[in-house]
Amino acid sequence: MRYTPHTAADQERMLRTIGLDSIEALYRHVPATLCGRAKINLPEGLTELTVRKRLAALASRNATNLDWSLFLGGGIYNHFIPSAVDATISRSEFSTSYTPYQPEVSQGTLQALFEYQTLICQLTGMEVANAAVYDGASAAAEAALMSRRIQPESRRRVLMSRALHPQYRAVVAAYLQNLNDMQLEEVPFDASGATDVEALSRRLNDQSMCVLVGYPNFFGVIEDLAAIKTACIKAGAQLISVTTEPLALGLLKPPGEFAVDIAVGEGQSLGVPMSLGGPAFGFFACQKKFVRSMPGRLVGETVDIEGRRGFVLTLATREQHIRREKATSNICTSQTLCALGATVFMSLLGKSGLRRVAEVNVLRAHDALSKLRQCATVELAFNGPFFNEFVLRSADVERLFAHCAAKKIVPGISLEKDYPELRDCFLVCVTEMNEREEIERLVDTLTE
Amino acid sequence: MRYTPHTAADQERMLRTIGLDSIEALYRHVPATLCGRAKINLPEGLTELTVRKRLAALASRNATNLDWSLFLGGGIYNHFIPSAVDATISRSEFSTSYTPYQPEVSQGTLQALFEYQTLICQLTGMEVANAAVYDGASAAAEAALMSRRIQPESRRRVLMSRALHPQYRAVVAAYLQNLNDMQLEEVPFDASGATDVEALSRRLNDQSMCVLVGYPNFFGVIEDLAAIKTACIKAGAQLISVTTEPLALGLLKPPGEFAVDIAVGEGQSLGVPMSLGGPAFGFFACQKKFVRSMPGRLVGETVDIEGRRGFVLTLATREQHIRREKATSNICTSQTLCALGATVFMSLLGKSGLRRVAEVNVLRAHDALSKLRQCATVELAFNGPFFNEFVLRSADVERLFAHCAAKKIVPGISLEKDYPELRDCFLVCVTEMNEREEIERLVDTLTE
Amino acid sequence: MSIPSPNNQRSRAAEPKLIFESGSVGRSALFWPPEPGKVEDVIPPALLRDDIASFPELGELEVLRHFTRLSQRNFAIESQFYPLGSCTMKYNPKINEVVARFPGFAQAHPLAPAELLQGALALLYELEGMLAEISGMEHVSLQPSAGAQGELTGLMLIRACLTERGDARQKIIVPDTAHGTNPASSTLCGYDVVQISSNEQGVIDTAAVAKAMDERVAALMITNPNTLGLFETNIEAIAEIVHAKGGMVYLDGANLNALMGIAKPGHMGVDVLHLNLHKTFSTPHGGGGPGAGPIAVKRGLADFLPVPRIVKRGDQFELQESCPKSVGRVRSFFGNFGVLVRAYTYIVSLGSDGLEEASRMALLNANYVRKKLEKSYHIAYHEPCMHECIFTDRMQQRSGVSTLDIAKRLLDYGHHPPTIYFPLVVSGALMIEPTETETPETLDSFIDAMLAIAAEAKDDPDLVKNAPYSTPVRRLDEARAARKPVLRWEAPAKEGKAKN
Amino acid sequence: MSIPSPNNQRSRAAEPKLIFESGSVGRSALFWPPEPGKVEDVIPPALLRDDIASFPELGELEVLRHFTRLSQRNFAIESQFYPLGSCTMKYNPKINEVVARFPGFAQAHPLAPAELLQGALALLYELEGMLAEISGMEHVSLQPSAGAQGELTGLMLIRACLTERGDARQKIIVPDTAHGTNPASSTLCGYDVVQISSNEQGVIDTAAVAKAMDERVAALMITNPNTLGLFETNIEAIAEIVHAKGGMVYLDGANLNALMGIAKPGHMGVDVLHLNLHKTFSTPHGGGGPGAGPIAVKRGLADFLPVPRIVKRGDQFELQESCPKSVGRVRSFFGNFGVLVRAYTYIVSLGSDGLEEASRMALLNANYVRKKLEKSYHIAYHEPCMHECIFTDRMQQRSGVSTLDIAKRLLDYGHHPPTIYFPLVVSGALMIEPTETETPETLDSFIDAMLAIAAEAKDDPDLVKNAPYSTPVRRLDEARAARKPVLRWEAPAKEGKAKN
Ligand SMILES: Cc1ncc(COP(=O)(O)O)c(C=O)c1O
Ligand SMILES: Cc1ncc(COP(=O)(O)O)c(C=O)c1O
Repeated sequence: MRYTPHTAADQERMLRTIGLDSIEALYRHVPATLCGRAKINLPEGLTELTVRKRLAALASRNATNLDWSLFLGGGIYNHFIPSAVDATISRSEFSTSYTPYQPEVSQGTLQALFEYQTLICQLTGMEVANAAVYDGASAAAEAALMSRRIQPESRRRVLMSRALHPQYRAVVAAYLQNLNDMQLEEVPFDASGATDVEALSRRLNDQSMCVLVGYPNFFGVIEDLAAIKTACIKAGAQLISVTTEPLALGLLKPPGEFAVDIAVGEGQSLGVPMSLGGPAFGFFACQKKFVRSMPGRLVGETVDIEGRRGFVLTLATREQHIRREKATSNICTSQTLCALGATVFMSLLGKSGLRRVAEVNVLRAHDALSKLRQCATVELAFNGPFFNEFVLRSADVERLFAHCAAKKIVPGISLEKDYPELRDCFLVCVTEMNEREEIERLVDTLTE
Repeated sequence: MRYTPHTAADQERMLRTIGLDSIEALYRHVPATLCGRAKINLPEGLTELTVRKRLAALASRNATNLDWSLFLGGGIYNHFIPSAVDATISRSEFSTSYTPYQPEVSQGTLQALFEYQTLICQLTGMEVANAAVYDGASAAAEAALMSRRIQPESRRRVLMSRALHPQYRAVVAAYLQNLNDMQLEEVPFDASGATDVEALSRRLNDQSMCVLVGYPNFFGVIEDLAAIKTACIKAGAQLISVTTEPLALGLLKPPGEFAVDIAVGEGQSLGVPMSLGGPAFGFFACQKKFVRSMPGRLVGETVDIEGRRGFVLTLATREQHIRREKATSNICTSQTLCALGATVFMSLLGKSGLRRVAEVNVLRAHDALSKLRQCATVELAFNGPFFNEFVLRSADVERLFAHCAAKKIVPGISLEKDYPELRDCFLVCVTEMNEREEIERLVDTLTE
Repeated sequence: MSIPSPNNQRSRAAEPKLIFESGSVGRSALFWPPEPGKVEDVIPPALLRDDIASFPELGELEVLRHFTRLSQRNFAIESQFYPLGSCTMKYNPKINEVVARFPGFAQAHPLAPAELLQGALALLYELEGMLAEISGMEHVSLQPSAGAQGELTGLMLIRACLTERGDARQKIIVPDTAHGTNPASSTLCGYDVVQISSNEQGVIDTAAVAKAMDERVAALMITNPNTLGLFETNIEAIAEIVHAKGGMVYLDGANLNALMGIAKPGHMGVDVLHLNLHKTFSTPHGGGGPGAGPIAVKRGLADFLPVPRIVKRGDQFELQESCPKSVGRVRSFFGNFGVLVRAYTYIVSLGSDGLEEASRMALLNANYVRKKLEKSYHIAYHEPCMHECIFTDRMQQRSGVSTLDIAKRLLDYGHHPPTIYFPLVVSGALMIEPTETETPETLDSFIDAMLAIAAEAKDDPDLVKNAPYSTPVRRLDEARAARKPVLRWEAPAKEGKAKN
Repeated sequence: MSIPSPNNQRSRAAEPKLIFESGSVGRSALFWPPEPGKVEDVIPPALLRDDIASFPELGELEVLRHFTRLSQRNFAIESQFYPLGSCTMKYNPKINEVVARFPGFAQAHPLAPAELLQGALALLYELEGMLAEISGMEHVSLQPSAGAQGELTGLMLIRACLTERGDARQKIIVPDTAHGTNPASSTLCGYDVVQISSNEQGVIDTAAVAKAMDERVAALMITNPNTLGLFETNIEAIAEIVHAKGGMVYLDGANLNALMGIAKPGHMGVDVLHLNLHKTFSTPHGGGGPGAGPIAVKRGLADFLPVPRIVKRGDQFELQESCPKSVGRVRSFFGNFGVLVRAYTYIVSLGSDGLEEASRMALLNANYVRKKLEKSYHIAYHEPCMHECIFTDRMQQRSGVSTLDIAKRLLDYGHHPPTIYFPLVVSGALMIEPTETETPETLDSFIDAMLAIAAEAKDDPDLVKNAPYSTPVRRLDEARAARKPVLRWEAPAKEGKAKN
């Protein structure tokens, strides 16, 4: 393909205007040592038809829920997305515009982001939310860094629950390892699959900066945020809740009700395709008093010179393009279009719809569990309350997975890699997309 | 699903305003004999998710070029459609607007149709074109009816080439059978697969109203319009060219160059998905002097009260909503969105691109033929020049088709049903979408 | 600070060009390497054309930007309230668009062997059944491309059936309230039109029909609810009169959106009807199509339906081509299949309960608007309305403001106007069909606009008479367009592609 | 005829509401029958929340219409010329959008076994190779979500590598022309920023680097071409200086669109770089993302790349998780896969020849605009520019017209303004990057607008200072927004969902 419209005549005319006699002359000042060997060694261009076929062939080599039964969650969830979502975000006015630097011609994006910020506040029960960050994991890291900006220098110990998503823990560790003053500690989980609040309280002290826990956590278990917050308050540490499955907040008490300081998470469940885990977006909310320490973009309401309501990017003095090395974060391009999709998604489901879908998840997952508990081959690993994921233990996970694969079923995510102590366990996810027949098939396969 | 937004409270509020106490009261005046038994006996509504799965299951039971090699043409052609076409016609401003009765807020559709009319004129070499009709077949019938409005009452005999698409002939017959004064006659084809001009000349006389021939015709053969027009002129009959494969006009002399009176055809090849043969559109062009006898909508250029260029529906006095029983046609809703798609398609390919694709069709089809002629099992039925379709003869078409089917190949369209005299023949179509490997596979299969 | 002159303040953005006025010689958005071989070697050069003079030459972004900008000059359901009477501009669900694009549908070839089209044939077969059930008829043909072609097909069936009985007859009775396609289709089918008048209540009374009905009348075409939005309360008696004289009753079913679950045409004595799937069944209107106008008949007429018929043998679907009595074909292949897929999707989505709810809410919305406007606009008929209501400009005419002016001023308020000056029996008609998919809040904002315009018409009539002001173009000179029609772009000079 | 007052003539269409200001209690676009069972039976009721106060309650059409109307209040590439400097707002091909939506991509789960993801892994593996070839580097990680995260990741690699050598060092040298993310990323990576100035020619000279470079400097971050659109001609010598002192060279590759086929960063002595796929490789910017900021490194740094690495064993692709020296992860899963699919599609579509052509035409367009405007706007630097050119408002300031005013007035001419007031070293910068996908005709219409504005600035400065006039809203009060921030909608009264 070629997306350059220039004909030979166009090029001549333009060169004549410029006063040069060749395209090469345009980069005459680039050292010959570089120009000389700049040729790109890749195949020639293809027709759109060939490209389409080639990509279709690649796509066909990935298994999807269309031909497999996948009980996979672990931070990315297969949820129903109304067609109206993609119809909206495919509108080129949204998809092919830049970050709204010129508000007079970006009110579409700006108002949608203002609505997004409000929806996230409502969903999390928090006071303010930014216009999204990259993903849930980097949101967790940014939250820890934000706590660092708020807490005194005497507090630089970060406590992270081992029941928090392993990849999120890795990202927090990666972000913090660059800062010499930071220390990172892990808090174990107990037999219920929840963070061990006893152990947490013991580790908390006057050097503690913040505590990060999943809500629900990686095992699908609903953490006791009230107890955790109490422990944090005692020690003067901030509490950061991390939600990988925000649909749960359609039903569970929101982090805000437990007065967490910062509530972050992954937004994929809210109307964004799984797409191998990206792009989606990280949501980031906190208490109002911390707003100027927040990372990322914020959209605010204002008026134009004729008094009409309008929206603008605001509090930009926190950001890299103004504050440079003193910025609260380096983030620039974020995940706006995905956040827009979530805004449409939440608007479509609305108050009753979001709750309904959350309920279906809870009921199907628990129904599946009760059926699975009949199977001799597996048993429930944790007894904590859960949303749409739970951990099963089995004598021979590998054999069991192989047996399922033969039936085009992936029963869950093996925990061996991330939790050696749970070598014999796997994480099962059941959403509204898993039809009852599918669940029966899983049960039958496991009982065989 | 439910697309009615009314809550119970909404309904109450509205009923109160109206002054009624129930929805049923809104149709109290409908006879009880009708209301009583009006209940619809169909299943209850489904979720969007279930609907999607159910339709996906139906769709998967149709063979497409994705999994089969189909050498099918016969009026509907598998051509490459740039993604930009669907991206454009999916814009709700185009797809969810009505016929442009309010020009001030329909300039998008109106200007696009004005461009469409111009493109059809350029493609066919004619002076005027309307804003499209239903399809190629009804366009042919409308053309005959238009000739009836132009020709004196002494001329009511319509001559139709037997090499014209059988379904088109059926439609013309169906439209004309209602008019007592019309007579319909068929003109045979010769050994070249073209209309027998001799026979045509013999049948032409002072009662002849018009002659309809395919260009290219159903056998893919390029008719000698010059000779046919000469014969028509001698007898004072009008010539109507009917094109089922308009892509051919990217390369062949346009009907206008032969001074045909009316040039019609099927537009599907110009960027409209095959979609089991509809919706696409019929194009309809003629000489300027006949414009007031034309059927269908016409968009014209004008200015607004500030002198800005604008476009409106015009010459509406030909149409049913003004002239009622005296209208030139009964057509109202037409195929605008498909014509818009064709406008985008022609704009994208443009002068050189349209010719290029037409060339690829010609060259691949002829290359395929030369390879197929090596096969002992088949021979070429006609020797006339052709575009991208040709007719093959074979001792046992049924066996041959069955053999191909086993290899997921459909080698063409059997002519037995429509042409008993060609019982042993089938029509092969090769377009730019049929890769060379596909053609080899066909040849191999036929040689086995 | 000097006040900038309003004229300078106007948008300076260029007026849209025609596609032919943009581009550059040799440009194309198509990228396709040349094929080996020379066309001249396989096709006689004499048959080949020269390049198409001043055909477009643009790049992909250029083309997309052109049409994207054009689209922004349209009103449409998804951006505006669009209460066009008799057009049923309801929401066109997005899922329908997704489904119609499934490759198994969009890339199906109509001449593939039936064994390879079982999914499509099953869908068509089921849809025929659903439409029969909804309309209370017995057999359905999905072939007609739109309502008007459905009318023609239905009348052809009547003609064929009567012919078989020995006399095709000469006349069709058409009420004065009928849509223009009704008389036009009658003529096209070789019949003379006998127009009868609706009574003061806006409906047809039996007397009028009895008077017009005789043995030379093939059929009565009736629309129910009629184009005044009124239910033809005498329809059963009328049908008896027509049948008694050996005629048939054709129902124009374009207004079925008022009847689902409320009354079935099949029970009204109707012999043939057509349905507009692009109205009642939510398929997008596309700025003027494509639509679909299936016809439904009583058993006696089944043999005359167009070919091919889809028949089910066991669990296989086949095409029956040879039906000796059939009227033949009115178009190629299976009709507007892509539209039929959308209608099928809509029907299974809503189900019987959803369809019935749709009609009920359509009535509720229409009656709500009617009630709220009845003091400010003259109501044409006081009978209870069904899915649409009709006002006139009689009150506004006092200050010289016409229906056209009201319609144009509505554009400034951001609403699409109702259908105007139709039906013809109502002078200055404003025909409002809100449809069931609009919220009461939207109706209220439309109502507020109508009330504001009524006030403007009194206080500042010229303001209304010169509207619209805020549209991409203002009132257009339609007379000029018709006087010396410019129906296509012409290159200014020889091969003069405008190079800006 | 009385002239209607201009105020009445204005559009009367309602200003858009917030989604929370529409709707009706109990409304929802979701249709999903209740599931058997009670949540309270399986989850302790104490854990459950109440209904979300004033969460939206709307129907499907209502929601769609809301966002469709909002979209119509945006400028975007497909409707306007959008020459934002440093943003490479080129055409985003439609085929990329189609491909990224193939179920095999859009519905792939990242934690499915690798055997079930071979298509996705193959694509990622191939894309790594293509980006290495295009940039002249050796190994690539596709994980970073955007350019800034690429910077952080690259600096983390440098830190890890230096640490292994025994000393992570303390400082990063950053030119004054650098994008704000460069210093911000340095701080985030635990480094102090040493800013050096570009010279009168707008580039970094060796002296400046030599002066700032010492054993405490971990790396120099350099952008080439830099944000002035100028090629850093001394880059090879600069790299030598940095390397000599044991430092590394980080290249901000956001401007790669100027270099394809012209110069490879890998040959400039660069150790690490990031690329912005949402710039050079045509993925849509989405109003602020998603993007993708892959990093590319020389062999010596490969061991430090983020996990997982994709490795090919025979014809199978596997994930290598345990890389002891790796910096770990900067985000979850595989990065913005959907964006990577689009970039892959773009690269195979254009091929080497197409990519090289793209850069050449990007240079041509920028130099053309520069030439045409150089008499009417002050040029910041006279050196030949690459893919973008920079003007200032110096000439217009004479009549008190600023860069901001010029930008706002451009909106009335229907063009998106260039990037303004960046880079900071140029006062009143107007940074114009046309990109290669724009036609010369489009450039001409932009140029004409700029010239007209230059004239207006002289003749009627207030006209320009009060622009824009034709936009949905006019100049907005940004100070007020920052003074007392309103960052979310609040229900007026208790659970007061506005019912209009
Ligand atoms: C009452 C009535 N009958 C018939 C028609 C004609 O239907 P179509 O436009 O689909 O041909 C219409 C459409 O406007 C109509 O409103
Ligand atoms: C030169 C330069 N560097 C870095 C960045 C940051 O890239 P991103 O916005 O993808 O984080 C940008 C984007 O604006 C840029 O222009």
